[in-house]
Amino acid sequence: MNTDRSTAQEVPAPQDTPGPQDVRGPLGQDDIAALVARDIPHGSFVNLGIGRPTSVADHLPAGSGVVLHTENGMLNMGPAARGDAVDPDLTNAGKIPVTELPGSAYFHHADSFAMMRGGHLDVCVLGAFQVSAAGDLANWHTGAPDAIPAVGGAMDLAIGAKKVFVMMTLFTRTGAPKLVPRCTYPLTGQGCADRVYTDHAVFDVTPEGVVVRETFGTSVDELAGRLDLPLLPLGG
Amino acid sequence: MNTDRSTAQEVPAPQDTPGPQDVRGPLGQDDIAALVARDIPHGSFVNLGIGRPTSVADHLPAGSGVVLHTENGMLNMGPAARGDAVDPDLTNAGKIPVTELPGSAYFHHADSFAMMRGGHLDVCVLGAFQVSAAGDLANWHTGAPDAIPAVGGAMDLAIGAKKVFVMMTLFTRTGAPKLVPRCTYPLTGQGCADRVYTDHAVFDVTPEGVVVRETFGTSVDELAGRLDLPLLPLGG
Amino acid sequence: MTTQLCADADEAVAGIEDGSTVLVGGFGMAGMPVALIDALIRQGAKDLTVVSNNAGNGDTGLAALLAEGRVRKVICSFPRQRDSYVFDGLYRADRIELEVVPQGSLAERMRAAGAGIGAFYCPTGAGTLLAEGKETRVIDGRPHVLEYPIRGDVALIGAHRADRMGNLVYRKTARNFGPVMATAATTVVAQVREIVETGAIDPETVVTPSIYVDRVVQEGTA
Amino acid sequence: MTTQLCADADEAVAGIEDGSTVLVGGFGMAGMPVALIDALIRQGAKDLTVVSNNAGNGDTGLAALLAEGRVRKVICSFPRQRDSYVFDGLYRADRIELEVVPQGSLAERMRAAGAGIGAFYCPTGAGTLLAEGKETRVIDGRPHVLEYPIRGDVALIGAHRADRMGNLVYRKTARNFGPVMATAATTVVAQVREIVETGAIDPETVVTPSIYVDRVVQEGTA
Repeated sequence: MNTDRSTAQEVPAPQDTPGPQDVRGPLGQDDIAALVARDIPHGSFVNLGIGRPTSVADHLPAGSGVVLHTENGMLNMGPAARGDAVDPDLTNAGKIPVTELPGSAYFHHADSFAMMRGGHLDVCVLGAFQVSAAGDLANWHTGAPDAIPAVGGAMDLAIGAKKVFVMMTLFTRTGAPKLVPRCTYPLTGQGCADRVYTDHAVFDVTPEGVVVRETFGTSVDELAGRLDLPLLPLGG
Repeated sequence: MNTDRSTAQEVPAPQDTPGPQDVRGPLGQDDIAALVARDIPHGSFVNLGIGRPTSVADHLPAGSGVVLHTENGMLNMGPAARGDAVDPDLTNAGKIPVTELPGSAYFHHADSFAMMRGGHLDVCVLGAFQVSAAGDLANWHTGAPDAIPAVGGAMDLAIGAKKVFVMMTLFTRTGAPKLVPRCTYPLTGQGCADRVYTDHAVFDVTPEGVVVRETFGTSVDELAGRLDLPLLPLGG
Repeated sequence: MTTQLCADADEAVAGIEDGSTVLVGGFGMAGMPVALIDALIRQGAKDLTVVSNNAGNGDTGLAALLAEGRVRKVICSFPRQRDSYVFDGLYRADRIELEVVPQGSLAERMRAAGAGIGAFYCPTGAGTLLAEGKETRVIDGRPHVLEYPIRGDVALIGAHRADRMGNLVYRKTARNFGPVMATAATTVVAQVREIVETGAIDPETVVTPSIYVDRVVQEGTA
Repeated sequence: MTTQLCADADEAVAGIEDGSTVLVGGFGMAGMPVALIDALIRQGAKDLTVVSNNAGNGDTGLAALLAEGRVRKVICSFPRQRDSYVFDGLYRADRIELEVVPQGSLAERMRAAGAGIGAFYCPTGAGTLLAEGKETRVIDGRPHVLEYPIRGDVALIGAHRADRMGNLVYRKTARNFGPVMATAATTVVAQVREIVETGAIDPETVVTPSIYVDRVVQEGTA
């Protein structure tokens, strides 16, 4: 898999031990993708980041009216191409062969990123290393001194869509929170994340603070004990 | 005639009295257009301003390979449309119905002016009220206090093409020079005119000064007496 | 969001509010959304800012909207034409505001609005009356003027054909300002000559993708 | 000026000088001008700056040009890929310079070069490492970074079809950077799969008009 943008390959596998308070334990990646798909309004124009976010497409119901954008110059992208349908001239941003749906359109890179930067996409879904309480997003660079920097379209997507949804595990493999007071990794964009879907909970980033929309196998209080930032209950 | 840009309708009719030194007296507008056409290199991409400059097209020889641009979004524009060929969707920048030639292309206004501003046109031919010794061009506004300002594409054309050719009579109806030390009319562009074709002479605007390339029924000395700026002989 | 196919031009212009900035496509009559302008006249919104290449011709279309006193300001490249007497009269009577913008800068400023560009340095107009009061900067030895985006609340454009999803194609030089205006307004309304099934337009030839188009109405359904 | 139809890829890349900035089209293999890159390797120009989305894959194409030590600097959005070991090695050995640019800013900076825009304020990357050292400005409450044009001496692009005049069409997502790069370089060279008679491409569907194209070569005429 060629990864021009997302960091999904670095997201650890979900924990599968059930949480203490709910038989519905921490979610698997597929469940997170399904949650994101559930929250995309009918008829939205959507860009799904490379890696895990791509799987959101598998959970969009028939008749969702969702139109997928790929930043390498296409609207109304169809599913991955198989067999004879593989066409080297038709790929997604991850350089995976895809298909076209009726009503698709092709355009060049400057027009495609104008569409993104201009705020015409309704939703974009991205992976992340870290999201801060202010909605800062870090998903392009580990900050390691020997890392070769490579950003792809991550920064364009982060600042462009009307709503930026982040999909990630809430903790790293070593248990460190990825929803943090301030990002320690280099930023992709400032204040750009609107909602964060994780295995333990879904969060809204609001001017008042981080709101917990729903939890999976845990509670707001328990999460508050594991995260280094204030959490607000939904409707609180 | 709808005039979005040029001032050709304000250019007086040519003087037709022969000059004192040359049976080839002051040129008519048609002769000036022919001179301009003669100097357009084979295969050039050219924009002809509204009004008199449009007539340059009539003097381009068959096989000139010249491709005409019209800023309302077309390359390889053909001659004016007549009879059944008139199509309201196909006009030049003067809103006159025109035709298309094989190999033409359509594009939108932002792309069309990007082409101009980006310096991709080889030659643009414009009318003028005044041209200064420094190549400043004034062709959009008389400066009259009650005039309604209207610029169209004049300023874009003035600064965009690789070479800007100006076509004008050398004197106003009242005998005032239009090639001047400094423009008194509001400018269209600074230092943009490269060559000035007039009924009395052809001038090059160079860093060293205004060079007289050829005269019609007059001499450099005689012109120098009628113009308020130094003139250099060709090759001098 | 999903493009709305409107039953008539009145439905297509419904909801345009007083004080709106309205981008109006067309260059001369080519690409001019006549049915939508007529519907806007009936609709009644006033105190409008109109952005268009010209400022109306004769007594119909934009000129009729102006004649009704509904337009506070015109932003255009060329208001003065042989038959622009409605605009001319309002202007001389000081009853309308005018911002003249070079034609390419007009297109590029709308392109910037659609493309999320905050501002741009443009060589056009540098050192002229039209740059007065604007920030300038010399880049690579050449003077440039800082130009800001022009955004519309509404764009009214004319196209040739739409599919039911809202993808548009234009015809010949009637393309002109339509594709740019479609990117630059919150609500984009297109009048077209025909609406075809989704999939009937070759995806390689789509000029305005459906993402930009909010409402479509077929001409003649007025 | 008139587009030159070249007999082979070597003729198409003739004259590229040492020290040139070369824009190379393609996103992955889609739109990658492989025959032109191979010809550039044979042609011998060195000390090149290459502008492309990636920095080469495997051992062929751009990676082979890099491996020969012919590239001084790469300007791209995503150099690091699973099989970008040639670039990775040169970079870690400090034998190549890298400028990472967000993908959209890369496209827009070339678009600015082609469109005569002196510079533009762009929200992408504001407040990040990639904005360090760049001028910034808050416009409408939002931070923007001032970005300058990227111009090429040469562009090497892949297209689907040309007519004999040099008009180009692309195919599906292989369009990507080609149309933008074609506007941004002094000499534009296109490799195409077929060359058709002038007039055989519908003027409504031309993506890169002939004015931008200096040389065309058909693939397989290597």
